[in-house]
Amino acid sequence: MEKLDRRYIFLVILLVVLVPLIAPVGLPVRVSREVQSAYDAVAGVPDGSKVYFAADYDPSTMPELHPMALATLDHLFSKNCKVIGACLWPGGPPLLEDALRRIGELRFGKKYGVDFVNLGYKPGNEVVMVSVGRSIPATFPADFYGTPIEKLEIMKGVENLDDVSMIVNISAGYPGTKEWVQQVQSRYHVSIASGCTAVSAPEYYPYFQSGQLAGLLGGLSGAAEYEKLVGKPGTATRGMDAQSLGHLVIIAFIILGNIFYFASKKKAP
Amino acid sequence: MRSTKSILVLAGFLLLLACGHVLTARAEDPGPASAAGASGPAAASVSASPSASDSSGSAAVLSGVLVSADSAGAEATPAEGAVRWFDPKRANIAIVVAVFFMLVLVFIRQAGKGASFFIRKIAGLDAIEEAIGRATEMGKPVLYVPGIDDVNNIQTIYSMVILGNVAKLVARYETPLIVPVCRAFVVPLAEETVKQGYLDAGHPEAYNPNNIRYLSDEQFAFTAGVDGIMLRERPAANLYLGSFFAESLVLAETGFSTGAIQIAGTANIHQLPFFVVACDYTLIGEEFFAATAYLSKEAKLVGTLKGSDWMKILLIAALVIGAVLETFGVTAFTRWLIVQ
Amino acid sequence: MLPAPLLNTMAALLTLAIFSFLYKDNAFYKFAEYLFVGIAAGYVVALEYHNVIIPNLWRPLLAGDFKLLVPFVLGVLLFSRFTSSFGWLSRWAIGLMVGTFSGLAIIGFAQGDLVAQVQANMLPLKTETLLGTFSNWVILIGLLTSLVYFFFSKEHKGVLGASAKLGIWFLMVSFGASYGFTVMARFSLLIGRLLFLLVDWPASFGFHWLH
Amino acid sequence: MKKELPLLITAIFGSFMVIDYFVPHPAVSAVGETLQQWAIIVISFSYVLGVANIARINGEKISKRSRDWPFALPLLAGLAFMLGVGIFGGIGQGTLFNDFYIYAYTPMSGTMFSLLAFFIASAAFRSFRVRTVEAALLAAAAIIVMLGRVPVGAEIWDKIPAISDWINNVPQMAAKRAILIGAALGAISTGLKVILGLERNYLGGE
Repeated sequence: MEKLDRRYIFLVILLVVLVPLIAPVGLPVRVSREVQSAYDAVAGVPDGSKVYFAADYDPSTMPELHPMALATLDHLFSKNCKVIGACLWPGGPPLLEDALRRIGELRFGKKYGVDFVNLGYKPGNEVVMVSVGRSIPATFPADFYGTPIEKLEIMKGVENLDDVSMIVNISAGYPGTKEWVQQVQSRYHVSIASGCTAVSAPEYYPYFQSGQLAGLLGGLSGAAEYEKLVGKPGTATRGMDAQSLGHLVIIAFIILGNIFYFASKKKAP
Repeated sequence: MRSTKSILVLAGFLLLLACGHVLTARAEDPGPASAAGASGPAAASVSASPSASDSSGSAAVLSGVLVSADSAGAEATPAEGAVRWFDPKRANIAIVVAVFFMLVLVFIRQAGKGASFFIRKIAGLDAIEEAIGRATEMGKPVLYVPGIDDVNNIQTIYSMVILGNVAKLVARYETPLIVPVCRAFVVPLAEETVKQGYLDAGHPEAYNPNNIRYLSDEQFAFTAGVDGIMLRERPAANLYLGSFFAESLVLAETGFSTGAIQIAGTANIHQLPFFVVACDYTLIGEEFFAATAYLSKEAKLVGTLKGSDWMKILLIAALVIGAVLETFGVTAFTRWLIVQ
Repeated sequence: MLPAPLLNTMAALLTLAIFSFLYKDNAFYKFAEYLFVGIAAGYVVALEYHNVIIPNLWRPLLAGDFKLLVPFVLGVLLFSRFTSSFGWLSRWAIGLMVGTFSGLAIIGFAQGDLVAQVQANMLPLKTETLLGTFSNWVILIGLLTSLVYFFFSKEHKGVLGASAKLGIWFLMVSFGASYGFTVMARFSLLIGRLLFLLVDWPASFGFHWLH
Repeated sequence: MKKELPLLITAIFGSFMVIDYFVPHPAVSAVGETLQQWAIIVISFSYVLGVANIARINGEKISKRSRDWPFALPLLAGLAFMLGVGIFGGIGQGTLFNDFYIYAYTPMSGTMFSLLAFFIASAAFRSFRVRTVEAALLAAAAIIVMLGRVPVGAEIWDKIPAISDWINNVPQMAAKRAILIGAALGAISTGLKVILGLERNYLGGE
């Protein structure tokens, strides 16, 4: 098996992903219970209320998580919710800014500082979470651009997480959903919906089952399901065919690899 | 040594109580900090107060201790409104944590006094010696990757404990040990650990500092570097013990393709599947932490292990009782445990 | 802002440089790799400057909040790690960070994982539906046997051995699920990059050939 | 001073974070808040330290002309460039800083990780061996979940998504919960030992 040049495998993978992107079939997306719950949780937030949007990801997981951010923001802005965004990953703020501007400003005509704000980044992971629960102005004295938050209309009357109606967390790993649940959900009783990478999704199922998470979007398929629910298919939906074919090929590789392995083992002795 | 530690901790707690008390006097005046609507100025006045306690010197601290002892006595009376010294809603967590703390401390104490505890066989660890033996027979080196995280991750520290034991074994067999490192600050730690292992085994001359190799801080550059070592130097035993991330599957696959015996261990659950399918032995989660106790026999590690085993027995009992009670519609116990 | 076609072409070339590693390790890949580390490092410091140092430290200091000199000095002391004779000074700041995280970890794990997860697992062993009853039994048995596997003070023999064996099977099913999810994640990232090369890059030149 | 003071600082900050949770007294919260603000500032310096370390190592690489040293030049240039335009030109949308973030940092970081799709495929073919019952269970669960999470699963057999959901929500959830509880015990006992000064390896050797 070692003799096989793995570049052939690489070539197969490239084709498997390329072809469905160029010539899509458009297989129907089915909504899972976890995603439906997340949608219902956001839908249940009072119209026009304030929501804390914790964008804890960076470019390394952007293809998976950015579509989730866009879809959930679309849902929030359609309910005229006011979005307070902040990041715990240093790589995050410009992505958050992109998502807020693209959906809030361009799609819904919302205004920065009035309908949404990007508080930027703070280091300290769990420390920042607990600290935000206590006092947002003390933790984020200024927004991403350095504007003192007293000057922002959206931040009027926002002292801590008691003043937001829910947390939407887009999570790439540590710090992310696990820490929000551990440090904030039980401490300050805020409802949290999580959109996370597929890698961490299995670890969060216990939190969803226990009710510590109001909903869970796992990976690109979770994003595609949410896009379907808000009725705005985007890049996640577009990637689903390639995703399907990719999974089939991996399964075929596992089976073939084992057939070759056991066949060669039988021959050897 | 033990007494200095206790004194230090005690002093810390007293200092905190003192700070707390000095602050109480101030915080009560302008009203509780949690008062809604008081944004900028209130926050500033509250956070300004500790500076007073910092600068007021030891006399104030001392008096603070005395007075706070009084107020601690008063905590039994039901506090009215905002000012309370204990949140009764969190009693469930306090009790669980306190019980666990006690178990851990009791067993650490016993282990420190020389009590020996049994640890079950962990196949992956017994296999380490076998793997080193095979590498020696084949005249090939042993590769030890201590994860890619920095020294602030406890897994990296524990990996160093295991590395010390591996170094001892390797020195005895006189086989080269290659340790690629991903973080600059881990390098001195790994060097000291391996040197000490060779010294303990009585072969300090066999230690080769060139085999502790700092490759890169960048995850994938490091991975490519380790791959290169595997393909060029063909180690016969690969040990991956520490905190691993996305590179796990690349390392395990390359090692598998070179035919080395592979033993992995990590508490990063999301990477375990790749180690399980491509390695001969995998230490799963807590097994990794047990490994350090197993190998080092250090009292605090062994005691901790025993303490958490007892805690698990209590939790299993609670789980069974809770499920049975729920089945018969008795929900009081479950409700008491709800985190508020 | 620089012209979009120029920026997109730069992004595309860097993307291709990294993909070239799949063929073999080469100078283009190495260049991109090193450049990436440099850009990421410069990015972080500039961001820390605007988002932390200025609003959380500098402005309050100017406003007279001098107790912030404590974390400032501790932070500066971290750099003593570069010297061998004063390296121990950095331990003060390390002590602060380790202490804070340890304390928060105790609380976080106790309330978020330990108590809440045990509590959530107290499910009735008989429900209205057969599937519900079966699932609850599986959840309870799965949790108990998996916990038994992580039991170190007794040899895994007899009943304990059998439970631990069942426990490892549950663990394997969970690792299988994780494997499946991880495959999904990795493909998503590749899809994202290819969509950029196929759609966004040509679009920056006004060339829309897909949809 | 070398060991005792750091241990005392650890003990104070650590125990305060614990006390803070159980004691609702406003005085305690005020101290807790201050300590947390301090921690945020110190941690931000630790990031700068990491970057300084990278600069130092690569600077040495160039001066010593070690292997691959010419590549350290774009690294240092990239670092200096981002730092310069970021600090002096601002970081918002439309700045040079943001342009290079979106069109250099983002594609490189994303592509780096997307290489894993190729490696995971090669690993599936060359090193996923079903040699034991355990591995067979792992493989079966992996295959069902892979099919169940994407639209093609339902096309093959309409029950697959439901089975995959059941696996995720029941057996896999139970095992992950056991791991969570175990890890929680580990983290809590480690935290306790750190605060009490029984675990002091993090301070490094003498």
